[in-house]
Amino acid sequence: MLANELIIGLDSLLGEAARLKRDGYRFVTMTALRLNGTRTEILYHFDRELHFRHLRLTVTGDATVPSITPVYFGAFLAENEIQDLFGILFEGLVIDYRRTLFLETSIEPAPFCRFNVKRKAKSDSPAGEER
Amino acid sequence: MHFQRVKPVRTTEIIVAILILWPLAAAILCYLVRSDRLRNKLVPVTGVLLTTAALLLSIHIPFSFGLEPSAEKVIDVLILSIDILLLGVILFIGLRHRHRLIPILAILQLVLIGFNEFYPVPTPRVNPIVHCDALSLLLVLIVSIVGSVICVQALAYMKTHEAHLQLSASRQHRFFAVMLLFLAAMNGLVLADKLSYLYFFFEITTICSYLLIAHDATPAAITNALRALWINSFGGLALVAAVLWFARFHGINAFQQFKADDFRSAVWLLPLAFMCLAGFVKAAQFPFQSWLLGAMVAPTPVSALLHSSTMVKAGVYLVLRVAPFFQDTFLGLCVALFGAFAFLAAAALALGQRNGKRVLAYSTISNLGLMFACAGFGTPMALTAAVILLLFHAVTKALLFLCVGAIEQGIDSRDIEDMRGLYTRMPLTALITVAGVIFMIMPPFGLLVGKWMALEAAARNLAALLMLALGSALTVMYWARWAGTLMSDPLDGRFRPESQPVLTWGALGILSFGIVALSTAVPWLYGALLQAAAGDVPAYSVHNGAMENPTGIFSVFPLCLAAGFGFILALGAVRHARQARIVSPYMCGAQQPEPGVFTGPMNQPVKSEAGNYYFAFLFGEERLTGWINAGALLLLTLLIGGTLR
Amino acid sequence: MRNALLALSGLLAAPLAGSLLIGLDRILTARLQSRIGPPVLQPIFDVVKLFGKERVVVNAWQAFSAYAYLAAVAVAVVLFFIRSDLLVIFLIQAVGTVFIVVGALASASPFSQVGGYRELLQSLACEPLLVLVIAGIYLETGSFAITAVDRWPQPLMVRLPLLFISLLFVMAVKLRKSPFDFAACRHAHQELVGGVLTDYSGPFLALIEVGHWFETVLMLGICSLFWADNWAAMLALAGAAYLTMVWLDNVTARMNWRLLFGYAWLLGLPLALINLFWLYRG
Amino acid sequence: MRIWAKFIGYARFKSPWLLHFDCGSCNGCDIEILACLTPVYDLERFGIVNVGNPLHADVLLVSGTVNPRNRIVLENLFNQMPAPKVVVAIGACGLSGGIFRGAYNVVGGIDRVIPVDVYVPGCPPRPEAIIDGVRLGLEKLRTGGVTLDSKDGPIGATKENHPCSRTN
Amino acid sequence: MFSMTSTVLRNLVTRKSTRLYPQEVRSPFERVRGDLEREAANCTYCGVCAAKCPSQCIRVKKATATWIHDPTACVFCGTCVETCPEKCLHHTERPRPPFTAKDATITEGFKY
Amino acid sequence: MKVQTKDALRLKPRSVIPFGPQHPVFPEPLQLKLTVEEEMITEAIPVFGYVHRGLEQLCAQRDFHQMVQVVERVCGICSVMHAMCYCQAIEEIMAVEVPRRAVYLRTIWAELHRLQSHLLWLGLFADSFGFESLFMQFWRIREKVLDINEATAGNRVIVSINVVGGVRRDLAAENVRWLLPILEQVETDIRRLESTVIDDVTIRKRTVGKGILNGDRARELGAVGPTLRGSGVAQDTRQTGYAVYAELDFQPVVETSGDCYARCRVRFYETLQSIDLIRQAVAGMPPGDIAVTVKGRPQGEAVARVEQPRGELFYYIKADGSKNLERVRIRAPSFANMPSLVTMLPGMWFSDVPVIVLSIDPCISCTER
Repeated sequence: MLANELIIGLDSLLGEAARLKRDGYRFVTMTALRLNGTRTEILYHFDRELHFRHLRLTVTGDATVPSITPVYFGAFLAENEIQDLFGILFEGLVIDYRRTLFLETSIEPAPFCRFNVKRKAKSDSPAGEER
Repeated sequence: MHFQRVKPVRTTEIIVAILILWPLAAAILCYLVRSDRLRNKLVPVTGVLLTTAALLLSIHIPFSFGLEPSAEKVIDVLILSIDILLLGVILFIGLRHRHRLIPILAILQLVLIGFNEFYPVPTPRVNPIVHCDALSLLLVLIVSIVGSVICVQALAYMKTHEAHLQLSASRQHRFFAVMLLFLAAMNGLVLADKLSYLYFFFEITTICSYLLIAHDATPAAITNALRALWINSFGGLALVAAVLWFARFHGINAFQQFKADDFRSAVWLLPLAFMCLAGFVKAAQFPFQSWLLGAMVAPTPVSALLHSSTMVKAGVYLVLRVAPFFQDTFLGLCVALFGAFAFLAAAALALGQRNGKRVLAYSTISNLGLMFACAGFGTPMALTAAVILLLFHAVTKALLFLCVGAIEQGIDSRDIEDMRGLYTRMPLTALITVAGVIFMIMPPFGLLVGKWMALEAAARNLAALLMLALGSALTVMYWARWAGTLMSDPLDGRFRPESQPVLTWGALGILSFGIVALSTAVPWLYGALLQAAAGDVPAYSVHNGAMENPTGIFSVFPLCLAAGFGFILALGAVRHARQARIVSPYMCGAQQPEPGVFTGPMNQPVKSEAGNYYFAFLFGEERLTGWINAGALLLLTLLIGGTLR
Repeated sequence: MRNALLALSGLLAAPLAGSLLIGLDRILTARLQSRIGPPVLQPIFDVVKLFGKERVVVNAWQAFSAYAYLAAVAVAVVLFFIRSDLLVIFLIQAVGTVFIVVGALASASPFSQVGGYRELLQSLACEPLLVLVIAGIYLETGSFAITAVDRWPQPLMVRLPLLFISLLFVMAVKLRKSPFDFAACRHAHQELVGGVLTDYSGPFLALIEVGHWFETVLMLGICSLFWADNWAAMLALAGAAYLTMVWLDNVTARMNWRLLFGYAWLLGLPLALINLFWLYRG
Repeated sequence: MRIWAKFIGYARFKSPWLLHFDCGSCNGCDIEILACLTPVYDLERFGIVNVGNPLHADVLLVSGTVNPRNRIVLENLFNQMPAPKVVVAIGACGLSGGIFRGAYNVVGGIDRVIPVDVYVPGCPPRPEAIIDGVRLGLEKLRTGGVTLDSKDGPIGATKENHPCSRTN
Repeated sequence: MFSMTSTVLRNLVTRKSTRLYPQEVRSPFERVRGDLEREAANCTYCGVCAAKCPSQCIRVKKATATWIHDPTACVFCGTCVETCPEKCLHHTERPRPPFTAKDATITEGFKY
Repeated sequence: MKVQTKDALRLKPRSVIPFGPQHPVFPEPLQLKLTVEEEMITEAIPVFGYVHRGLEQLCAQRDFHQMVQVVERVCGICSVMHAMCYCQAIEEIMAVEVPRRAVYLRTIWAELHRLQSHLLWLGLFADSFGFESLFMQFWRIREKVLDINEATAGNRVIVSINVVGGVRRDLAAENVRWLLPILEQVETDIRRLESTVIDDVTIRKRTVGKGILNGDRARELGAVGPTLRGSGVAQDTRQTGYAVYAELDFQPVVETSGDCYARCRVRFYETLQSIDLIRQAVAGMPPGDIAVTVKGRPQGEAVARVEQPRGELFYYIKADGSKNLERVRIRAPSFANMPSLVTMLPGMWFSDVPVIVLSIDPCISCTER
């Protein structure tokens, strides 16, 4: 219940991001937080002329979230970080570290997980540097 | 060293006959009897015989002899008809391959020769027809010894080569026949005093090179062979023009009749310039370098024999032979500048090369350029430098070519990048190659003695000096880069012997040992042979193993001693270091147990690589060749036009 | 006999003088940075310590290169002390450079390798300059032998001032001083870590360090030839040249090799050529 | 020979070359280490140079909580250093993990990975303390009793060479 | 060009800024957070310091009247000093000196 | 990420260089896997995780007061800002009114930290292009700032001065009197180096035109702080007027060329700006309490941001009414500047890598936490 917040769904995420970019918003960062049960909230923070705008997305279980890196390249670190720490996978990451950005694969499960998600191997999708 | 003809003529005649006719006979035998066993014996026997003969020759110099007039006439006719036959063959080759230039050049030569025959001018009878002074002897020694070593090694090489090509029928008989024929022609070329004979042998080497380059009969081989043929035919044309000019306008048809005082006007200097031009073509100087580069498609012994250690030396020989006559003329200055320019330009091109054989080819051009520059300076010091370079370049380059041949057969590549860490795969060959590189660029080895003399001789010519200084620096760069590449890779310090044919080891051993021995013996060699080869005026005095004159001093013996001592010390250090703990090279702490691998993104192992620098943006062939050819053409125009003043 | 004595004294005095000089250099540098700095004998401590360290090698042939480098520069210095041929001295010190490069390339570490190439580029940039300097001395004195310089009645500086500036370029490179310390740097805070020296360790590094002392003395020796009237003038000139180097080290940023080529070939080379042109004309 | 050995020992004391590795620290310790090299503290007075290369270094200064990714780097660097060498752990994180003990990506303490000779407490330790720590390490280097030999292969945090079991 | 020259030359002639640390020790500033000390006499083993310590490097057992402080984990932040109800904790002016081995009683006391 | 420059020339074999994790130009472990062709970078892939400690998750183990000390140690160079930002967020959730004097004190320490951080950076930057004596000069000046820290807050680097609800120490009047002349000295010293940093030929050769990032691109990549301001975007979080910045007079320092030189200029002039701000804050500091006692437990969520020396620092905090916070999310400025770095490197020379990397003043411990 932050000021200037918009609740969005998985399908409207990319459109909303593109619109914000058109409006001249700068990507600040993303915050993931684990809610009760298997729900995870992802907050996207944007800024224009020092005023925030937030998008709030709630995902369930081990859903895959579309990556906003094609729109905001700068988001790649934040998305990779969430992949690492929350076990949520992003689809279409421009640079995908495949959950090795911060953590060794030996750390299992994802540290912010309150339940066990399987570390899904993203072996079928090519890694970032091949693209 | 002024012996008049007091020695029994007969011995020298026999030796000369052996030097020219024996390899000819062996070549014919080789071609006719297609037996491996015979060839495997014949070639070494020829080598031993040639070596012995050449060494025997050294106790008889200088000498010259002629023939009975009747015999000479017979030989004249014989040679003329073979000349025409050869030109006919060239014409035929040109027509068959629908080449535009070759027939024209052949016909032009035929026309010139025919014109001379139909409208003969009376010329004084030539006697002698063979003259052997120290310079000729030096060339004979190089051809006979280095050439033989290469031919013998080729026995081993060609076996692998043909196995590699998977030929249905062996073509080695032809190959060795031409190789031996070439040795005969080279010996003839440097011993002949009569200009028409010189031209005859010159043409044979042209044909030989065509045959050898085209040996593998691949499309690339044919193209490059044709290129060699037309460019060398151009040289032949220049030579025949010069020979006929001398004969018709000055009544001169042998080197012995040249007198230094005559060469002061255009009518004398122009044919001399043509002769130099022929030499430049044969030595693949810019802008004629493309045939030498193309010749690298041939089997490596061909490259070694024809295109770097011996055949191109024919061009240098020709220019050195006439060098005393253009001393202190504008022509001499032009030759010096032209040579220095080639030295610099070829070194620059070599820097931009990652094909090992092309590096060798450019290095050859570069060194020949340096010799021409020395010939152009014409001072006793410079001429001494030229002959020393001539000798050591031949031996060293033969060694390097054989090494590259062995490497190529070992790793199937000529790319320097692929030779990275060759030491781990072919340790001994790699070490010998590195040694070869060291012989090329480091004192106290002979080549550097030569370069030292050349630099000291060039110091009076600002433009040449600048080019030589820049060229030397570039030379060091491309050689050191290669040597370092060969040794690079993490090692566990173990030496794994590799297998090579005994002939290869023998050839490499003889050549390396030869360079070391000759380098140590430079002061002695200088007294015995090189000084005489460089002219009448001694440029250096030798005492305590040092070459000395008012300009400078090179203490060869002490430096060789120091080098030997340092070598043994350093080798001991290597043996000692092998006992030390081997650690990974510095990889910022990210190394993995496997050598040369570090942990990269996503915890994946990444092989660390290091590529050489080639500066294609600056030294690439595509970028430089045009400019260099233009510059060389300019200098050539200046050279020929300058004689007309 | 005299030569042998001179050679021996060169072999012993040069490293000593080189080490002291570098010790003084480090103190002076520290003072210029408002620090106290190490003791004068610090380079000697460093080398002795390195000799006492465990032998750790990356590639056994690096040991060969280290010894060869040391031998080459030592021989060059000996030749200098027995007043031999300048061009020979130049060629022999170039051997040292080549062995440094080969040793650097022999390691698989990319830092060492890149350092090796940069070292080559450095020598490519400054060796022609050195040749021209030596040629200038020859044109003035008529001989490449240093004995001729000793006998020459007037200081070379009078007629070769621009060549001396070119020589300073070469010195900055050979002494590995900023702005041209990109192949191997004594402070190591650079992208190449230790550059060509990255993978040498312990005793082998010590050898190279000793070699560097020799090289320093050699370069200053060549420098001193420009005022070879008497010992005091030679020492003063060499000292002034070295002070210039220390000063330059402390007031410039590190260049890269492109800029080195720019300076050496567009500034140093024309300067040398202009000076040589005088000599030809004069 | 004994004089030479003594001289070498003295030279070791007079010429320690540093390698500093940040093993996951917050920068505080690293900056204080760097500050030691700058004019106000001037470690070069003691002949100390920051060489930044394990193959040249005598003293390894480590700061930071170790994590699974950089512990391999730390082991690599330690193994690359030629003996004799001293390891100085700097700061609370390097000593035990400090305030970050309990975080999921903290191994905690340099001595769990490589043997440590000197511990410098503080968060971050001030430069004086770092100088004291290095000099204490050098004292150990001179009198022996440090990791003199690394020929026995890679050193991990095995029981035998764990400093807690080795000393006391 | 070389405008650094004036600075380096000034450095050469002015006093060096180096503090000759082991020989001369600068007098510390007031209220510097050096080593942590406890006056055992006043301590009531209430455990407030242990509870408040962000680094959790203090163990207090009232029963056995033990107070263990782990200097290897202490961040010298001063929270315990400020919160101690008896004011029996204080910072010295000097930092804790380096040591060569961890104290066994402390390592036993803190198993982490 | 693979930003290819031109077509690879046939004659350019590539080199693959592990630049880090332990590398003398990086005080902190970061790896760049560089692909280089004749010293020109064609690809740069950063590798993180060498400093990741996972301290956002420590909020489950430490209470929200103790977390101040934890977040201070996210980064040892800008610890004050981290604590300040954290406290601001908590104070917003708990609706705590912080005394004015405390806010002023926070500002003063924050600016002192910015000053020392920029001086530190200027030194490291000088070192990155091998200007050792300049490095020494800046660090020598920095020591004076650290002396102020030590005298006023009790520690040199991590001053541990913020608590939820205020600050822990007051700035005594005699300290203020003592502080201002030192700042005067610092300013003189910095100004003395101005001609070197700004005009020296060799420095300009190494920095002008290196790592160019234009304004639009910088905004698109989410760059913040001097990296953004060096590209001509006049955006400074202090303009939002947190703490007492609304009452202080300042304009963001902006350069337009977007290269390393511009970023260097921005930071250099920001040191002078910081000194000015400290003077203003000291002059305007009202008397009063320095902290209020915070009772109760936070519940709710808040975002806060402050301008760190490297740029905008962002905190998101969610509290569920227990002693421990539910989520602390820290987005340090270096995290936001990394994408810019990745795109700046290709096409540059290998020797420029340290210069370019340092030009964004990367703080890896901030980035990875």
